[in-house]
Amino acid sequence: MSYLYKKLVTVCLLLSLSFSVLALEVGKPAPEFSLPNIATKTASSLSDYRGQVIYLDFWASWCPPCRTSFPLLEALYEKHHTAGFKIVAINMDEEPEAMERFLKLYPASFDILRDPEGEWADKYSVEAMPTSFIIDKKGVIRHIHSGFSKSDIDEIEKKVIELLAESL
Amino acid sequence: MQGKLRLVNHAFHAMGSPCHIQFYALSRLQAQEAKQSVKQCLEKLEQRYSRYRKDSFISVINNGSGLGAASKIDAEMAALLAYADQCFQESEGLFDVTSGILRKLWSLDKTEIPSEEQINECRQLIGWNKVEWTQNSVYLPQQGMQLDFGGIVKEYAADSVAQLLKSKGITSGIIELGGDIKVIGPRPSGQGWPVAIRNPLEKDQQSLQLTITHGAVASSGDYERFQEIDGVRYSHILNPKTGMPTTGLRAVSILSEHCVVAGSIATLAMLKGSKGFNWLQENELDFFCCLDSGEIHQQISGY
Amino acid sequence: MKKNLVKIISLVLVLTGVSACTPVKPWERGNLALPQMALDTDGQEAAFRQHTFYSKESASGGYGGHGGGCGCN
Amino acid sequence: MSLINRLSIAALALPGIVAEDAHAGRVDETFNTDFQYAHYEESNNRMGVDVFNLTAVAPIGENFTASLDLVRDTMSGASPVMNVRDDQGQVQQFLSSASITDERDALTASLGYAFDEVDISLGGGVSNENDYFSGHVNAGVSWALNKKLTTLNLTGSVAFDEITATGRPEINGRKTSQKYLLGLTQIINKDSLIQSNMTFAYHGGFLSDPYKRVYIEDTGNQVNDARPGNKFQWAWLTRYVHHFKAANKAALHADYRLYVDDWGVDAHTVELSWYQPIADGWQIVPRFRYYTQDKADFYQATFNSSNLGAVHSSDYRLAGFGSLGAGIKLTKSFLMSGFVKEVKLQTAFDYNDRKASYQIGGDSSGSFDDFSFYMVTASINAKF
Repeated sequence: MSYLYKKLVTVCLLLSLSFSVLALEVGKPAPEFSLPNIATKTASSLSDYRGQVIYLDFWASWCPPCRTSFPLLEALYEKHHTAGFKIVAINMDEEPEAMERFLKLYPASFDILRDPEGEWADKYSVEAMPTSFIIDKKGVIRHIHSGFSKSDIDEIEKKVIELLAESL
Repeated sequence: MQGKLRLVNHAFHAMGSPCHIQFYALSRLQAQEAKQSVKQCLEKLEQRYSRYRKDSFISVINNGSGLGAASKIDAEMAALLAYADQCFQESEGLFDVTSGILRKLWSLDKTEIPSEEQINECRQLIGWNKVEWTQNSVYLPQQGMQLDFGGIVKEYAADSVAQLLKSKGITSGIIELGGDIKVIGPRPSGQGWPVAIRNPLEKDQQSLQLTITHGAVASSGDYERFQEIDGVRYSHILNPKTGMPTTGLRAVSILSEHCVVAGSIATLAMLKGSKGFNWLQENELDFFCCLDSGEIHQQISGY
Repeated sequence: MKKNLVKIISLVLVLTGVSACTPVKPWERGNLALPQMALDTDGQEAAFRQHTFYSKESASGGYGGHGGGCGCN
Repeated sequence: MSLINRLSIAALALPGIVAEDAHAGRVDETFNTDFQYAHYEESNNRMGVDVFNLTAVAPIGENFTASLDLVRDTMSGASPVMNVRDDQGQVQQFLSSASITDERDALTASLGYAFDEVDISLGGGVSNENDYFSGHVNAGVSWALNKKLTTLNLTGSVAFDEITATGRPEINGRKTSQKYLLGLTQIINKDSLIQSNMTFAYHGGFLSDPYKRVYIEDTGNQVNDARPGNKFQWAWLTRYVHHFKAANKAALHADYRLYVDDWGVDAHTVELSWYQPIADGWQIVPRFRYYTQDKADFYQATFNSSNLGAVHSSDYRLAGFGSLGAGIKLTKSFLMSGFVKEVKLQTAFDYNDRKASYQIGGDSSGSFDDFSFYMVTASINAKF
């Protein structure tokens, strides 16, 4: 490829490299939100869960790692929810039907909220699908996790146990 | 419910330098087991790669140089040779694991600079491209040739220990083996570990304070091991092409994901001599360095 | 003349490709993740068709490469 | 690829080092298997081919993906050998005897590694027929940037072929081919994306067809097909995909490919497919294809000793012609949540009519080469 051509391609690549916005970091308080809960039909907000350890998950039915994560999260929830562990899964599907089809295949007893506009995904600067935040009893973000593969559940459980052991 | 997380501090001596590990253990048993496995891991690496031990794997290979029979090697040695080869290519021959024998001419007890003939005679036995190696054998064709994994093994040890502790369930900790640092994982609060890089001019004064939550720091340069011959200070990093100590950079510290990669880049930067500083900038590396003139420069973004 | 023509067209194309896009957020890729939107569904069938055309015609090449889809993991 | 990446890859072989989880990319965790039967049949019972194809793709650990592809072709029937001009001055195509049957087995394997934004893959394969052996190695890098909205693809492959033509012992031609692809996939908006690839192919060695001959009218002799010893091919393919929510989430795929080679062939290919989801997992895909190429410089239907030249061929694939094709594909997929996550059935039928008169700017003189063919495929895919 001639010199000119290579130069042009590299220029375009630099053009397209966008700068990642300052994402939320571990150690920062989790932004307050309030979104409709599909079970209670009323709004749930972050402060409702104060004093509990929360696994906040931004997900959508069309993302394959979410299919992997739901059964594992359901098991984790059943195991630790009596010790004050909550899972709040914020669904981002444009159409509720797609979410309902998914939940028929992957039933979940933990809370599912709806954010079709992605308003809160923006505030939590979600970079990949799915993205999850583990929030401690004082509402501070203690772990950020992007993507999901089977072996991640051990690391997540270890973190949850650790945070449950902390006093308020 | 397991016991509360306890911070464990463990200082010891290995690979010829002072070492120190800090990590959070869930129980006293886990802490004990971790310390034990670290000790075994470092002993095994020392037994295999220490040039000072006559019975080490590397000494056996070196003693067989020029005798006609290749030595059988295992996967780890093959991987080290492959890694050394990659470093040789990346440095156009400057990073050469067969150049260890130059140290004989510049050992600490020497009082004057080695002569031209001594250097040339020694350089006959240097040349990574002469080494005949495959996935399961290695042979040094000339009598007296020596392999020396200094600049690779200690850093590789730091990575191995971090990986070992992670497999034992330790997710928060940091390892320091003689200046080479590798983080196992951030502190339980999510904060990073404080790391200090010494200023080569004033030995005890720290000149760079960092907190890192992941990755590794490795340094090269004459913090301690240097030589003064009739008033001139000589680095102990030797250029295989000239047989002379490197000039231009006095010390370099590199931050990267793996300690072994950071270590070889640091050594490579020193070997680049006067061009080392620009080379560091060109490759957009995270570094802290001190020029011969004493000027300090740093370019640390990712951490 | 043909060589520079190609270069200009490809530059224009690369530029439009890069700048024309309104930034799509990771959670807005639902439609792009649909199987019918994938460039390489039914890979075996596509391979068989391309192999057949290639063995009956002079032209070949062009197909290949990742991209699109849900951008997960 | 940065210095650190290059050294890191070398370091990863060291047993004591495992790729740092947070930084290495993670592979799609589904285990994927495909089995397809396909049939190709030409008009006036010329050539027929049956193809069995098995493909498996499996994640290994968190960062590696291995894939294996096995193909068995069985070919039978006649194919054109030469053109003869009859006494009325009409050119007639002369076919080989119909008895030749040939079996081809091919195996391709590859291993991919996922970094955070970069995926690299290395692979290779062999293909064996009783008169033709081919081995190839390939490597590819895919770099996702701009928050995975833009993907840059770079692949390269080298193939070594060996031809020992039956009945032509004096020929044992070797051929090497190098192919490079530089491509860009860009997401335009929530409903559309574009991919544009350029491929460069360099071939050297025995490129002629040992079974084809040319007819010299004034002497009545026949000589072997003789093509240049090297060939450069350049192709530029652009694919546009657009989602139509209103049409029950249908998707239009529009492809255009420009092709040029240094044997004098320029070709254009247009392909349009409409992926129409119907209901509960059913999908129908009507598609249309148009192809046109002009003839190679050294192609003629028949020759005479004055214009024979050093290189000459009457191979119908180097002639000037066009091809119109249409097809329909039907798929049905079952989503499940157990060990098997999805099963998908697929079947398709394509009909193609190749005619000299369909060529843009052609003089449709080569109608003796005209023929048509159809393709049928049926496959089952399972994801675990």
